[in-house]
Amino acid sequence: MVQPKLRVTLLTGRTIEQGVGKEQGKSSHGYFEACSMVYMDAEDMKKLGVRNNTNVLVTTPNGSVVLKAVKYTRGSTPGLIYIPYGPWANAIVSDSTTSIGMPSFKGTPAEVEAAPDKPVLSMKELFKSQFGR
Amino acid sequence: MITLSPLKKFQYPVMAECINPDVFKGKTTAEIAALSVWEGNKQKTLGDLFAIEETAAENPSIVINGDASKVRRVGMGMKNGEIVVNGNIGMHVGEKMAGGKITVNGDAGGWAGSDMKKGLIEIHGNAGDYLASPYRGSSTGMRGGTIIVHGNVGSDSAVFMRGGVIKIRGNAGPFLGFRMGDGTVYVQKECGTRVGACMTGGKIIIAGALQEVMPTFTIDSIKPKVKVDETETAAGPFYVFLGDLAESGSGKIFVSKAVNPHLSMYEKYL
Amino acid sequence: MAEMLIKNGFVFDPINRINGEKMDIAIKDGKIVGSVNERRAKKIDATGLTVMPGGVDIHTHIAGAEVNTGRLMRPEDHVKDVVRKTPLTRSGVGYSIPSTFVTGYRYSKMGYTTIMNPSMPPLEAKHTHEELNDTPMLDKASYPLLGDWWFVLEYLRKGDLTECARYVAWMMGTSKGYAIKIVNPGGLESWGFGRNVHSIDDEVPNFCITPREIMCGLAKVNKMLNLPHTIHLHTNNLGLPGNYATTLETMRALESVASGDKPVAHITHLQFSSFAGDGWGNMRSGAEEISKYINAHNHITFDMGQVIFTDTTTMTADGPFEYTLYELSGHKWVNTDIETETSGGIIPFHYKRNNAVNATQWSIALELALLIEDPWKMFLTTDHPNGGPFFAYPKIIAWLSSKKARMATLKKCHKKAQKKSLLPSITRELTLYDIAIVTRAGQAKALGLKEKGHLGVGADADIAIYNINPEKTDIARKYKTARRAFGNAAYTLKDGKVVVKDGEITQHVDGKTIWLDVQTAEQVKVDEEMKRRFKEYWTVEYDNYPVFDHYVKVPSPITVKADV
Amino acid sequence: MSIVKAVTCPVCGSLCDDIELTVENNEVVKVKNGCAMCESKYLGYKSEHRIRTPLVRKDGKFVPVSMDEAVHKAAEILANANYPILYGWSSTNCEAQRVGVELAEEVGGVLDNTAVVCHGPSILSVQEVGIPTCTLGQIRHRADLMLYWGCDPWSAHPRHLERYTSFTEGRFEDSAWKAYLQKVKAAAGKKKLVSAERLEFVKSRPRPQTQACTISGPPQTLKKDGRKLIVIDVRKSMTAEMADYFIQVEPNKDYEVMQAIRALVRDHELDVDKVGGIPVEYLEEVADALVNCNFGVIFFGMGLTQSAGKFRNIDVAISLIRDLNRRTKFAIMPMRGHFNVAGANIVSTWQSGYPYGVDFSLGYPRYNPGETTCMDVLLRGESDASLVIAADPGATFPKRAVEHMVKTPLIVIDPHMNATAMLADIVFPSAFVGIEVGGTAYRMDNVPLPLKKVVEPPAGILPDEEILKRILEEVRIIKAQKMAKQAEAA
Repeated sequence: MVQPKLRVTLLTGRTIEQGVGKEQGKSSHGYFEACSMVYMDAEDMKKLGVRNNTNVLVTTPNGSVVLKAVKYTRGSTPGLIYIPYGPWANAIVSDSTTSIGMPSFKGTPAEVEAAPDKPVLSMKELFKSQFGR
Repeated sequence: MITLSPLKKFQYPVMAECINPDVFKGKTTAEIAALSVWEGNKQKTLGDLFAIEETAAENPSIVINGDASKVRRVGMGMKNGEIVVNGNIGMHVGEKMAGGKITVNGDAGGWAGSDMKKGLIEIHGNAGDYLASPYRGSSTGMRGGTIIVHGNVGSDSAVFMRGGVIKIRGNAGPFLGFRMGDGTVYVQKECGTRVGACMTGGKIIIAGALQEVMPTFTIDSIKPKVKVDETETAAGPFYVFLGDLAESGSGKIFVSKAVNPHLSMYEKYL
Repeated sequence: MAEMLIKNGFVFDPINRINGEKMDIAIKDGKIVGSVNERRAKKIDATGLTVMPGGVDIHTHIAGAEVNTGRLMRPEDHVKDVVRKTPLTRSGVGYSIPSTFVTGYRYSKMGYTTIMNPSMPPLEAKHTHEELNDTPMLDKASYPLLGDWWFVLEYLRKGDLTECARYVAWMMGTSKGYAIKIVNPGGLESWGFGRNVHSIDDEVPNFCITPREIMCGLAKVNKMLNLPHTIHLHTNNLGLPGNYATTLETMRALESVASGDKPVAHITHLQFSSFAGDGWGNMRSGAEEISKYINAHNHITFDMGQVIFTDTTTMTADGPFEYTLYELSGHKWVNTDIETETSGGIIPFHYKRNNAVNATQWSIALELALLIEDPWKMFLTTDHPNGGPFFAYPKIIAWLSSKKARMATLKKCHKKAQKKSLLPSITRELTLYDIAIVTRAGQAKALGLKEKGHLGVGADADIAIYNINPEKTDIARKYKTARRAFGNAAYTLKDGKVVVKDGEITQHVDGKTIWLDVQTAEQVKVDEEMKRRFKEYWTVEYDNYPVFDHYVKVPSPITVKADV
Repeated sequence: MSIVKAVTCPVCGSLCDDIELTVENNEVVKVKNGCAMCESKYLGYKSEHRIRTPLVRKDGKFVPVSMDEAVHKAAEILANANYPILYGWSSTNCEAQRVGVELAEEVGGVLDNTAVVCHGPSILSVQEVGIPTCTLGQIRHRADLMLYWGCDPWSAHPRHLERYTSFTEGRFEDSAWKAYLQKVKAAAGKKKLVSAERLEFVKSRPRPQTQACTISGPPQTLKKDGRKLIVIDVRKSMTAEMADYFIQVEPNKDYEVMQAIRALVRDHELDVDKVGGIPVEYLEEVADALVNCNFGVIFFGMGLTQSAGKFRNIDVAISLIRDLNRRTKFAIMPMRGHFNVAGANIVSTWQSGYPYGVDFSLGYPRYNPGETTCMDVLLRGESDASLVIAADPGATFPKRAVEHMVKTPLIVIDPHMNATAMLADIVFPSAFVGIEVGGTAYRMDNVPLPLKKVVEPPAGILPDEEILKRILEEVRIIKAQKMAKQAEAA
């Protein structure tokens, strides 16, 4: 069976939970919970057959990462996914700076598919896989 | 003719504004080898980094053979002579150029021809971002001369352009001709978004596809063809847009009618 | 201890009426003394050289929020003038808004040792002082902007001068300031809603007070507090054609505060306030009218605000004026209004010889400086960087002291400006003695800095030695020699230490920061009511507002006993 | 037990300075007036994630070492580097930042701060068009129109509205709080009505949502006196829920929308019906609202600087404000993130002339973002050593940039074992700025505020400034020794 994939626009940014988590410490559980997730539109989740709080695989030309999908409850944002700032988002954001030093953290194309059986990596595991440290 | 060949693959930026026909002129190879360059934060001589050979041929004045993609400021401010780069060249090639010719048989880094006044730069590969655009904070870009790029160019090219001609045989990135005041840019293939944003004068000709025209441009007419420079005319028909209205500007963007049927909706305003 | 002897120089020390006499200057522990042990003392041979007190600049924007925003917005200005690190000195950038270290080095190379930073919003005073700490080679002080401060407007409106004086005294200590700075009085508060005042009798919206009342009120407060300097005034309508009439009215209004021959106000960068005509098309010089008035009265001092033909950066607390420049030029424009206190604006500006208005401005400043007879009323400035960068001072010295020099420049100016200029009819040429007055002695006297601007016993050993032999060089004819000499001091001494030799820095020293500790009989009451009011007026807590002592690296407070 | 008042909070660029801390046994036990992030910082600073001693990576594992050893190792790396980067600086005080510039100059490195991934693009635009702005109090006293564009203060600057903008009392403008309550009430009433209707007509189709102006629905305006709050964003944020007027713009279309508003403010007509998914009539309404206020302000955030167009989005926003000042009074302000990123820009500017991305490799400061910014240097693989302080690029930089940073020697100075520290070769523990060490920080409107030391740092743990000074001193010693050796050899 071919996995249904959804083409979306990826935004990364601040959430209050991420803000609180980063002040607790980057290795805190609060930070992990706050950053290893992705906000999705309810309709989009339905299209993929993804339930709230289950895992998805997000892929961009820069890489892919497994995240917990969470339903965005404030208004509809079809075709938009939102990942809080953090190493998980950075695994896939576009690093094109258009020669001003700023990568493209917002508004890059991405694909989402359901990944209920794939685990969300901890920061340590993620770094080990990326940098060998 | 002086031939320079990098002695190694550079990791750190190499600042070599001395690679300039005006500087080399009248110097022996030994004197040229002693010219100062910077590799990262270490001051070196040209001879430390390049093998230098002299041949009797007059033209071109300087040839660089090999990968010079980390070598910056080559031909900066040059007035006479010719530089040929057989390979890639780093940022700021031909910056503040006031005459002569630079040929790059490879790709060029960002800010090629920045603040250019006169002369010719021909790049046979791709050019980076900020082609012919000025230094940060300055509002005077390219004032004269010609730049020809056979490949693609990056974003923010021809910013604050005040004169001269740029011909791009490939695609152009976004914000081409931003705050342009005068001069001509000719894009033969696809052109990125926000072309001509905040332009107040000059013309941009797009023979390829354009996703959309900025909402602050208004359609003026349809023209069968448009002159690029003394030697070249682009065949249309072209939609002619005027703008940028946000600057109450009178710049012109010519967009190929045939390649861009989605712009036909503008015809109702004609 | 450290003794030094400067031997055999031609000394110009106008405060002590020394005019080019060949004499020795003795130094001990950073001060000028009557004599030192000849054998022990380190000697500087100043034979054939000109010796003056270290230069004093009464008005130069070199530090603080606004200057720094100017730096931030002009990379294209820095890139043409970079300064390399040396084993002795820090790196940086120069041109119109040099980085802090470079500012110190360049002033020092010109023989300057004391500068006044004239525009400090009290809310951002910490920033000013942090930058001054990083401005080496110089003693420095700052003027807090008080002319549109709500406390001042409210107490003056009530007519409560005493309470107003107490708050001004409190503010001097709190912001670590030196003099009352007034910029376009009333205009800055009006600018909070995008408006301005257009005469000294226009009412300030919401505050029911006029610029006249603000200026005269603060001039009186200044006297009540016995502050060493007068009010430091940037007039209303600055930079607009026809404003010389406002300036005359302003000076007349201040007659009411004057008594005796003591100045009660310093009008800064007077050039910008001396335009005649009623539009840019027929803008012309008002220098004749202004100088006639100042020659007949003694309650005003002023500085030139000379224009230099170059690309520079204008910056002033006068937000509405900078807006006008933006409208005229369309350049990049910064505006920064400061809650409860003041405003500010920045625009890059290129003064051009072939622009009739700019060339007229250039002429006006020189006309004022030359037509006003008493050099003790007139000081050399460019209002750095507004009229041009301070390192152009040697050029101005040449224009003032040589008719040949100024005519050479005038000849290259716009024809219209040439025709209207008064300069061809002026023959006066300032002597070295006059130059010493307008670049140090007069400035120190106007500032009330008793240990600066002269070489008498007890003065700070801040000394400049220039490569000019007054017996051999007539600076009126050899103006290029003078220009070179004043640009590259043969020696600069700061507190008795040689910090510059032959135009090169020999030693990096920190200067002192000077401010006023004004002692009033009764002080401002800091109670819950004051703190509440504070919270209402500002968005920072009372406890976090003052410039604490640790913000000043080398403190040098001056205690002033007030009459209130 | 003691209570410390008027403490400046070292979390975000709002720099609230009215925090009240209760300190017991050299420990903060209670926080008053702070937001959730503020509380998290003041109560969490002592957590188990704290680094206790200098660490050096040996055979892939961290080994505790003495301060002297760590300083010597770090200095050796920096003194010998050909093109090091010195990055971070935004969560420390100006005093440390000053030493940082000197260190970068001494080692001929690239000095960069977190503005590069934050409001660096805004600075680039300021350098092209300037910026009409003001301090936050000016807004509190005078502004009757606030527009938050591409930012969500509720999440990133939680007390911004209550301290500086909509919900404050100013001299000339009242708080919009009461009006907001009325609006909430009205909305609640409407909700009740809707649900009542729903109960009645269970089988009828649900009504289209009319709460916000989305791309498909008309904008909702509520009549009220006093201050107005407009939010423009790509998604409905918490702040948007409080707004009088919310406009949802298609991602990456902010530039077109703003440029269109500019043209409308200049009374031009547009040839299109919609811009960025928003009907032109709505934009005309926005233009009217902007022109007709007495004092308006636009706050903007990463929604503009990080999406397509980046600094050009700021260029157009500032240009709009320039245009609007010809019609009324208008200001614009970036919502600065880190509590002292503004300070990092300010200190770097007064010492070097440039706010970030300063390359000292040629012996003088050189600035060209895209060329001299550490992000680009890393992505091009040019650097050969890194010092990271008071920031966490390991958690904030794209993977490929971190990859190169990890390939070359990496020195980290931070109180916490953050993501970058986990990847480092040498780690210095430092005292918490604004808790265990004082100093100065600059608010988002460039107002300087003093930070307070409220408790002692753990034994042996030094402030950033002190650590940097030691490294700088050691670098000078190593360089002098090298020079002496070279002279000897010659």
